[in-house]
Amino acid sequence: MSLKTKGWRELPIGGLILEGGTSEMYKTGGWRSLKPIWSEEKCTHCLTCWIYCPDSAILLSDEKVQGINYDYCKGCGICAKECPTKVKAIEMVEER
Amino acid sequence: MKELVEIRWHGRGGQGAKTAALLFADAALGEGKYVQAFPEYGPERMGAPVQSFNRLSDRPITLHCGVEEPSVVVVLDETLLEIVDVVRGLVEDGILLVNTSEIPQAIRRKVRLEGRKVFTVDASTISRETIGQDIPNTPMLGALIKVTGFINLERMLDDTRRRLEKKFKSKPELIDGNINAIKRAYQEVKGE
Amino acid sequence: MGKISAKTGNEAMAEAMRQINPDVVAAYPITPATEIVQIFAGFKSDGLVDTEFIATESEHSALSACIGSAASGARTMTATASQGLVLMQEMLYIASGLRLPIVIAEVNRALSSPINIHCDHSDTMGARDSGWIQIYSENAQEAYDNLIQAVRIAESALLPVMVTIDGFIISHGMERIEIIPDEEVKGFIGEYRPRYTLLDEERSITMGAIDFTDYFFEHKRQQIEAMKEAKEKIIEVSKEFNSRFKRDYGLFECYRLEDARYALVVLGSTGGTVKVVVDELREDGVKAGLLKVRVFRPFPWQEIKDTLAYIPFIAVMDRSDGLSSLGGPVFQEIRSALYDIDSRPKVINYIYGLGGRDTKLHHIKQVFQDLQGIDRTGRIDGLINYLGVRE
Amino acid sequence: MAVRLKDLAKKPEGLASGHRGCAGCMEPIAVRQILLAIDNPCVVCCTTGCLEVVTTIFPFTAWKVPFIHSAFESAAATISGVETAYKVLKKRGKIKDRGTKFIAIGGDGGTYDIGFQALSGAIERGHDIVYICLDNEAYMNTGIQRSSATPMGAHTTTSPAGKVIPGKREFRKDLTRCIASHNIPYVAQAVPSKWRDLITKVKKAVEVKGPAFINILSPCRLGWGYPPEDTIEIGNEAVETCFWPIYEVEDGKWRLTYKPKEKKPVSEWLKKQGRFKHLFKPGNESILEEIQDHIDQEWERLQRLCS
Repeated sequence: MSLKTKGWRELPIGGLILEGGTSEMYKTGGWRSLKPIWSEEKCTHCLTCWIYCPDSAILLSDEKVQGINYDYCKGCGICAKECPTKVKAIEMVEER
Repeated sequence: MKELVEIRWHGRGGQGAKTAALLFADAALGEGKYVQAFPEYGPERMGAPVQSFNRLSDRPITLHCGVEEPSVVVVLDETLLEIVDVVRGLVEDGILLVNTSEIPQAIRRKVRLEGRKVFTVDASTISRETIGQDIPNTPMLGALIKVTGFINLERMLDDTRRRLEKKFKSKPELIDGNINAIKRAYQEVKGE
Repeated sequence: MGKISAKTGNEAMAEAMRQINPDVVAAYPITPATEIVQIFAGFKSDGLVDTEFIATESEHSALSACIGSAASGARTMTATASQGLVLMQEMLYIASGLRLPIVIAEVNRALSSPINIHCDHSDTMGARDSGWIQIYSENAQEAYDNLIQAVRIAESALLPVMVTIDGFIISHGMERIEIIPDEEVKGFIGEYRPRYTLLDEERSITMGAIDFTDYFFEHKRQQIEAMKEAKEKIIEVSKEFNSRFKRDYGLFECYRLEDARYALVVLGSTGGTVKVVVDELREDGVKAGLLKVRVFRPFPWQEIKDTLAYIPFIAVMDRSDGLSSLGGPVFQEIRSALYDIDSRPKVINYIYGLGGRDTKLHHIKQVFQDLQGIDRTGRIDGLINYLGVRE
Repeated sequence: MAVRLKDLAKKPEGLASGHRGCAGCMEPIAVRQILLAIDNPCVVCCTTGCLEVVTTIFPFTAWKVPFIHSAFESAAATISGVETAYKVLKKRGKIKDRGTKFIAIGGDGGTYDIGFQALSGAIERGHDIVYICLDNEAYMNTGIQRSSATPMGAHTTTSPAGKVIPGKREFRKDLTRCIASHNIPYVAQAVPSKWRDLITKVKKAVEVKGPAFINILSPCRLGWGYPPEDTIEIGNEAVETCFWPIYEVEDGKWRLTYKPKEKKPVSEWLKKQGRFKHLFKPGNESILEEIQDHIDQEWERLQRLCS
């Protein structure tokens, strides 16, 4: 669905949203004040950050972490905090 | 039959005044009449005086108000005669039919009724002897069709049997009892 | 020609539901609509319908379950009355907002307090702005016919419909009615093909999303339009019903109205009583007539205006009072519909029959006499009148 | 077979990015885990509340599964209608049997309080549904008002800690035990910080025939008053202090699914949360004791039930 606001004649009836996952058109990355920086070298791909991310913003490929999707990451810092103590592959830094 | 006949039934909660009105309407329907049957709903429980009503006509009935001036009043329980004004609004050429072992003249005196016609039938005794318990509404139907002539007896018996067959699937003896009750009341009703 | 039988209004509604054999019925018993639910549960127990019946723990949940069911593409019905409809109120708006074609068999009963189980129209009048189509029935036959038509109307307008009967007077009164053969009812209502459903394999839809200020008005505007368009759909369905079953229904019924000088406007069972009075008055040379509103939502204001425009003296009968200090809701809407006419009729209001108070022939005669009095004197003494109440 | 993250990571996400939940909110974490646990098609119904609002702001929906929201108190009734429709449409040959699962999700407001009756009714009727409560212990959507799930002593906007009243005076309702009393096939308590436990429970819940209920503690950084990155830690400590024991009741059999090695004092958990900070002022020691006593009693009782 286009982001352009439509008139009443063009909208689906009953307030329905006719396809799933349209929220991906809405970027929440701008909410961030702290930014997670992921280190490929340190990461052991345990996926702890992925299972705890509230915004599905941990990028995966073949069940391996590829980085952070900054379009959606709100900078909550859970990933950095929950990354195992011995690994610490994610660090939070100030957004510039 | 007059253009519109209105009947008022008096009974006590649990005696079947409502069922009698429904059965009568159903039987009249079989005669090709337009019918209404409706009870009066109050807070009453078993034993309290209750009323129900019928309307019959050869033409569609659109009236949906209460019955004020019945052409026929049927009393299922004679003890009501002392506590309810059963003849209220009964029209000049109307009929009063009472379940009692007394004769019509005695009932006329009791309700101080002038003119009109009074009929009596001992429906409770008939009911006890045919059905095995005091449920006077079915025998009263037999008496009613005799005194009004609105409905054919055989048709009435057929309809009653059909209705009761649904209700008393497991107790067929009750069906025959009810049929006999109607027949006896039809024969035994007395008038003056 | 269908089968003639004697049925109470509740039995007639339940019979229609048996023939419709909806996918889902979710309901909670309440006097005087209990029998509808009870009889239908009996049909289910005897295998006469293969509907899924959900006996919920409240009316609120009954309509909530209906919403879930209808949203899943199932043909869905329920029955209720009075406090039950009020408890459903929140969900009424949600059902219509989601454009779900649910049908309610509604038995009109007064609202507490004081508690009262008898007929008046307070319950459905309180729901008149909930986005449901409202169809009022005069008698058991109309209730039966209306309920069958309601399924088609709901599914073509994609709006929910409530069909009402007067509590006890019709719901518990037995009358002669003609029952259409099962197969013909089935043929008339046809298969339901939902446009959107939660069980769609192809796409995952979201129903009941939140609108902020940027979309809510547009969605309501759509719903307003759907209600306006529903009028034509109701007429279409009624026409087809008439062509198949020879019973003619419109948005309202005109009884001896064409040359009338005095008209009553009424909903529900009292319409029949008024007809008797109209006939009597006509015999005495009084030009009396009746407009019986069948469809109150959408309100057929244009058609009513065109019909009543030439009748100089009109009394609108309301079986509920809006407690607004300006009489009943039917009065206000009828009067408003007539406002644009240059030589507009005189319109007065009668509140009648609250809590089941019997409305007798002499009450109706009194109303016509009052209209004749206004005709004679040119003066309206009482704009809002109360019929049959002890002063 | 044990649940492994590597396997879960192969599955498509049921909840999309771009929803408007607070940074660090536990609810989307819970929902992601719930949807990852379900292998069949499913329909989700939500009560009114934070989750519904942040995931379905028109024209955006975060749900990649069919979703319906009707009203605050009616998710259990609504999903029972969906489940019934599925059953009958299948029976009448109008839809295929795809093994669809029916999930209702409510907050503590919509579950413990206003929706309690509808929930009790729906599970008594035996619908094949899973009802999940995301319990964040107050009405967060409307601005942190107390619910019957709010713990004793907590400050909320309708049980404020003031000069004479130190926050909520009553202990929380033990909803999980109430629901277990309905004798339905599966009841559990879980927390998303113990993801393997939660996912295992959801898998069991969808597999049982008939109603299942899972009460999931869902820490709310805004309403509870802690930094967003602490969400998982706060969830875990609720379990370690036995404030929120995680257990299941399977066909009437109670079982602890995790037992802390050493029960931590509840004050360690309370002091990390702004909503309890007034309890640590001088004079309120007795309230802390009362809270600890209550937890101890409840923990004893639960252990007896599970033994």
